Amino acid sequence: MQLRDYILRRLMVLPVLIIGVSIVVFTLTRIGGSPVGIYLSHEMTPDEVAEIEARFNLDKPVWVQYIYWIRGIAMGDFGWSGVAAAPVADVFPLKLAATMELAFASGLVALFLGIALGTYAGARRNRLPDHLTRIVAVSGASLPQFWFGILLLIIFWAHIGIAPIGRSDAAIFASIAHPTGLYTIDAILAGSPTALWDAIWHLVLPSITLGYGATAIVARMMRSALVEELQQDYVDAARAKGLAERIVLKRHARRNALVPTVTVIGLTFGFLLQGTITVEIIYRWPGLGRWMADSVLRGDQATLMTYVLFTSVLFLVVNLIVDLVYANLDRRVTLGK
Amino acid sequence: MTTTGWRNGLQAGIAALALALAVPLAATAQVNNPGLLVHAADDEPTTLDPAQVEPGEGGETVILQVYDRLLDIGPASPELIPSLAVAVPSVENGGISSDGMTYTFMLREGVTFHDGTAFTADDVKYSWDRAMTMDLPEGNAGALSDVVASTEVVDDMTFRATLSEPSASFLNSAVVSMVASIVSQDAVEANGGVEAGTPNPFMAGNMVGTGPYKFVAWNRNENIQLEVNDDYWGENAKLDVRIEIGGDPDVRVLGLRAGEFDTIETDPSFIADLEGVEGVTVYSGGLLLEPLHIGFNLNIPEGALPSEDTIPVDFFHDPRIRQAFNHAFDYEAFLNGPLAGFGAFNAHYTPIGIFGHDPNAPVYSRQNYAEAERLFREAGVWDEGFTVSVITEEGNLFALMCLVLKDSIERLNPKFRINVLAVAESVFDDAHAQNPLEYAMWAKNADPAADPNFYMQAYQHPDGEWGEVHGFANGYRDAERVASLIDQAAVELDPAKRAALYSELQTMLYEDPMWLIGAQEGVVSAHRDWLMGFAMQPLWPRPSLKFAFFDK
Amino acid sequence: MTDVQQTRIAAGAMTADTAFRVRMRRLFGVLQGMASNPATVIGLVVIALMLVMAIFAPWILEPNSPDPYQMPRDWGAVRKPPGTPGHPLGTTNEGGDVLYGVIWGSRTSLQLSLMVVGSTMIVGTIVGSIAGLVGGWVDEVLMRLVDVFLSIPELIFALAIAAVLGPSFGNIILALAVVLWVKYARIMRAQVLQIKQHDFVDAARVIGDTKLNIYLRDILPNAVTPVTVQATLDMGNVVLIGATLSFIGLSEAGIAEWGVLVSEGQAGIASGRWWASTFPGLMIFLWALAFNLVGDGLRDALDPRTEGR
Amino acid sequence: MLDAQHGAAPVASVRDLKVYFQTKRGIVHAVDGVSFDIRDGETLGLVGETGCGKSVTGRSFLRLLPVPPGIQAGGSVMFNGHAVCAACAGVGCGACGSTGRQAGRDSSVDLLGISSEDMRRIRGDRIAMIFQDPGKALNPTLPIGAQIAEVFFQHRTEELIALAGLPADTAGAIRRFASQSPRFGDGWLLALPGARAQRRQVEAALAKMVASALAETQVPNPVKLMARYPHELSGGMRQRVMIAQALACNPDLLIADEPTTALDVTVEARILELIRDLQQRRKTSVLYISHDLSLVRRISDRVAVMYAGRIVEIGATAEIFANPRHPYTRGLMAAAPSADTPRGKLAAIRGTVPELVDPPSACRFLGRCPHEAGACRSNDPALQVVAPGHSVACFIDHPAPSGERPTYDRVTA
Repeated sequence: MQLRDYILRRLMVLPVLIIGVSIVVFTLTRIGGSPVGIYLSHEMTPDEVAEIEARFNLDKPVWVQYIYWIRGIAMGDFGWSGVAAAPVADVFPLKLAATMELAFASGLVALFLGIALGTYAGARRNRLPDHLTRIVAVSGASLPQFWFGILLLIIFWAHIGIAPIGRSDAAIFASIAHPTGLYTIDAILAGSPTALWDAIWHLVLPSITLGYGATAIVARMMRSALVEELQQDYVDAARAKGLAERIVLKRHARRNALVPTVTVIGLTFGFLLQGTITVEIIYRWPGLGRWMADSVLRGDQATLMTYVLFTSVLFLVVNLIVDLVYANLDRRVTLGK
Repeated sequence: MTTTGWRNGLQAGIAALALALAVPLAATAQVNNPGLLVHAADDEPTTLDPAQVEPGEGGETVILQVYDRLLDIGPASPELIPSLAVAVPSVENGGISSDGMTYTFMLREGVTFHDGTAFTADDVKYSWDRAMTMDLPEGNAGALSDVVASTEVVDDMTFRATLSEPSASFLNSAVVSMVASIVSQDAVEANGGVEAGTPNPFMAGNMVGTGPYKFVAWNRNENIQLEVNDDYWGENAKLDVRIEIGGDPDVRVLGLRAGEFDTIETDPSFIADLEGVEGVTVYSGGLLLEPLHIGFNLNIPEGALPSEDTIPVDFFHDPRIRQAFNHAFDYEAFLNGPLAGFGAFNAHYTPIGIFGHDPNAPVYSRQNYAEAERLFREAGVWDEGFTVSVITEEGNLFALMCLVLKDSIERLNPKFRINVLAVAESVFDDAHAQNPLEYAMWAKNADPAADPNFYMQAYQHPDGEWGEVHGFANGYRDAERVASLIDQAAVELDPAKRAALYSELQTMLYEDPMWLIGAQEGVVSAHRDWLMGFAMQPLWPRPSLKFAFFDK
Repeated sequence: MTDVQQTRIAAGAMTADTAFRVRMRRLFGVLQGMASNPATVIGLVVIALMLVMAIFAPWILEPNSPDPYQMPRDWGAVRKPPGTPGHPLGTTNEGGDVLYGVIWGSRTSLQLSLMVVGSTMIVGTIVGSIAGLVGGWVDEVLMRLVDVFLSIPELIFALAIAAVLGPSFGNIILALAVVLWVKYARIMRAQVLQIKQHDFVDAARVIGDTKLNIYLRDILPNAVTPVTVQATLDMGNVVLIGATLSFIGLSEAGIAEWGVLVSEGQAGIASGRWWASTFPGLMIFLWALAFNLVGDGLRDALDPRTEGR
Repeated sequence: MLDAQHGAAPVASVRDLKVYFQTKRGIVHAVDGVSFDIRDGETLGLVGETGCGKSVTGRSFLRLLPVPPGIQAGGSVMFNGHAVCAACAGVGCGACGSTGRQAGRDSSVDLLGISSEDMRRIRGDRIAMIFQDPGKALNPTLPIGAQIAEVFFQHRTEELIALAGLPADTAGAIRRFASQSPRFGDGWLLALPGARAQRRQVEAALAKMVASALAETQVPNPVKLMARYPHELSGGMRQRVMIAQALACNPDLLIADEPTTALDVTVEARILELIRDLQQRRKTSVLYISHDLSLVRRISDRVAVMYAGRIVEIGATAEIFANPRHPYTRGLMAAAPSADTPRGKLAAIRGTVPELVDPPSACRFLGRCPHEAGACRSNDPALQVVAPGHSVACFIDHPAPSGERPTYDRVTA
């Protein structure tokens, strides 16, 4: 019953937060001056400038503009992207698919690798593997991603020449249909090993760059959760039953350590989402992040607003799901309250 | 102990490290991507619609390949050549009426659009009228509407335009411009038609033309794909094209070195990275007709300047201060540093390569601190100093020019401070479009033109485009004289006399500069050796390439 | 009645005194704990070196005139490799001395992190304290505001703010400050609420202490530890995010800041000019690493659970 | 030292056990030379204040000490395991005289010296342990049944297979399933139709065994209980589950580490009764660790009093309570909790247990002892017999090397 109250409360707060974020985003872009700078040039007469402003409803009071914006969003109109030269809503799904493919690939790798690494280290607390993992974890959180990415690019793309950039080989890309926009999935659906290999091959370096930091986060969390679990009485109790250390670790400690590690998924998701910006710039990955960076530099406010709002909502929803899953998973949470 | 001691030690060690790490990249021998030209572009287009595209914007490159215009400019010379019109109109062939008011174009037979519809005079009229009717502020419709009074279909294969006043540059500036591209009437009418003042979303992202290339796809932020138009009326293109969009400059350089790209857009500062690379040809020759300039604002609204600025609003009214800035700038540093030597000094508005440029006129081409100091002292700002902001777009040559200015001025006198505001393109465009302008200085490049009168009108005439915005009338030592010289030259038909007038103007404006011109940038480009038929024409939209000529 | 009160007063006075002693003993334990962790010690040493570099920068390398935070540009010596006389770490595309950027960049980074961490800590502490102490609708409103701020991923938020304000180092500081204060508000509020429950605070209240007094003497000192951990981690984090914003292009041109240098130097990496971004990038890495190590060590040392059983 | 009335070999003999811990402050001598026997079938109570080393002593039987920072400094724990009666599998039958044990097949091992694999086989099977807080000692994320099942998987694979009606030579994935040692891919193998049926059989057999183990502890509806999670149960129920789990394999020795401390007083009595009852039925020896003297008095045959890593007094319960010799024991008794004093507090003994970092060669009770003399400062008293079956480590009952003897009358500040 308490759990249901908790879920209800969280679900009720969600729209409040989303509206709050939308107001922050809107205010922000209005502070930044004209959202139509990208269309203006000095040859224009004031009348022409006014004409363009009227085209985007900028002649109306600010709160009316906000209503227009929200109403547009409700109807699926996110404005016109000057950078992509298309309605934001048209381009967004394609970019989103690209970014999600990258983020998921990195996230999956990070999750598995991080859990493995964290378990390995946590089970060998204060011994060499633990110290090494700690170094990986701390350095992962301190390494400037853009710098790491560039170094990898230089070595594997420019010097050795084995890694590609971009998201796919254009010819292979054209050879199959793209119903989902996730190239790996598309390749599997099309039954083309060549395309699948191409998609995966293009994913490798960006995923490593993006995944390294995420692995560090997960590994660190997993390690400390495991260390904590290993200090619990039930672990000793399991040992006292005569269970092999392997089973104590896997079936008892690791399993329970995964529960608090679930909470880190939300954090990791935010990290990956942010990381796509620089990684996509470096690897010419045609996703949301690169589009956002372009939009920022060229003042494409419709894209910027959509991006910030969308990532925030996504971030909120993912965190909500994670929290609910956690509350459900960890029976000790409900027990404690 | 001095700092040099440990520095030397560090140097020795690091020099060895530098040698070890600076291993040359492996060169690729075989031809990559046969049958496909991969061009790495700088900017993503904002639109592919000729009626909406802004001059100098990335979309023009694509429009150049996919659409044809009535006339064209060949790769070899600036002479006009026939395109969709079978002949260049002239008074001799009857294409231009004797009063210079009507131009008649005989059109090419048997041309079809990429959608299979036939090309007729209706399409020409439709295309021109469309641009002028839509009259999008961001587009270049003015190039047509400023001179064209009416258009008319004489018969299926004859099109006539009547001008509002005679214009010697109509063919050169209007007919070959991208806004005058011929679009398919059927395609436009089927997709939204023409609405005044409103962009056409279909045309912004699709293209139906008659050119040597057909538009295939535009994957935003990724690439634009074109394929050879096998039914082209002229010589077919040989390679399909993929335009890679939006990589960082160094990624483009890397890609070219790795052989993934065949041609890249670059600026002179990256040429040094490509010289001597096996398999890469660096093309350089001639100068862009877009002087890199920094403007002085003589019309600053009271209280509009950034808060750090300490100058009075009439700061630049004093010609000595403008002169002093011109004397203080380190031209050689700018040319040899950011421009890597590609370019020329030409500190006034008759660019080298344009009629009327007087090579003997005085130019600012060397930093002269003594003269600058004398002028600053005379103007009475030396002892007190000043802070002034200069606004520019971030991440390009303009910003570097501002940095050179900053260093030049601040080293002359530590009491002088220049704040470089390198802002996003749109922010700059926004600021730049204001009248009056709310910054004391800004940096960009000039719009190119073929005739000196354009530059003089736009950039020097007290009543011209910038003369008005910047309030030149407030500052010229003799504004009337400048105006009358420019007006005289505009109508002077005798080339010798006209040249003399421009020469006099150059000398005069040297003493009374309204701009600080860092340099006239050289034309540079780089491509793989395996690319055959490489040609550049600075009069084509940047990067001044027509892919149809290339093979590999 | 008076009896009970007096006992309570005595108990209150005693617990407050003991609390102080416990704190001091804990502080000592924390220092000891940190000193016994080699990673933390390495972090401390690196931080010390960075601080020395930042503080003594004007004596190590002659400041550029007139603005020492601008790279000294020698337009005649652009893109010189490391080992060039006068430029031991080479020069940038603009002829800036990389060594100068590395050394003065530590000063810039120090300014950035101190200003951001300092301001966010103060604002966050005040907001969090008010929310925790006043409670009621004030708490509700402030915390919803905090929630909204926390809903936007911090780099994306900072990027949006910096983009709107325009590219400059000052705006990066401002953007980071706007984004990061909420963390402290949240920590502080939680601390206030938690400590408010403690016996000694009750005791102090019974003996008639003013709220402010209780806050200053009992609540604030107790909240110092988690705030310190967060601040230490942020000292590194802030430089990392700042550099990322610079990399994306939100810095102003030409200043001696590591992120700016990496982003500018990046342009030459393809052509073998690795030095202009490698050294500053390494500095960002070391800076963030050092503060992360110390922050981690601090957290471990403060966490009673990590004490051996 | 052996009690005549039992005569049998002790089930476990601890000799000079030393367990040290490495800490930031130095090496803590948590257990510092402890020797005692646990006789077959008896309940030995081990009492002392928190931190005196009684839990560590108890855990040493199972080697459940964290390796770093724990240091097994020395001594031995000899364990005389019984062979299970082949006829009744330990249930008790005519062949073994209801002992469930096969006579003459006892084997003696040093628990501190055997391989970890051997240790593992003893844990849960021959020696089991009940923990202080059943809420913490049960895995919160596994159902009760699954947790008890693990004991059978570990130690009763053969019986499990037999009970499931499978041939004894069953091998492969099913055997691995029945011994909880799955290999990669077993999940798929067990999903095959044939294997799935066998697996069901094993599961059914397992459920039966678990249910009967639970039934032993008098829980209502054991089958239903198996599917529940620990947090769904009351503290008393949880402890019953712990006991069922510990006694599932009918161990020779049960280490009960304060099994009732976390429980309500009413529940405590019932749990004590249960342990007592089961112990007597199964002839299990019990090491009952507690800080609660009155409780130990109720349940133990003999009592060992621990202080600061040492046993200071040991003897039959009646004897100790009738005639406590060591000042610490006396202190404990004086402070013995009555109904209205909070449990776990020994308020009457002034001072606290000393830090055990590098202890000096002196009586550990020095400073808290009301009778201390000069000899206590320079000599460390050893455990010596003062009466049959009653040993004390104090100079009051046996003179120090100097001959000095403190007396009970003397009280120093």
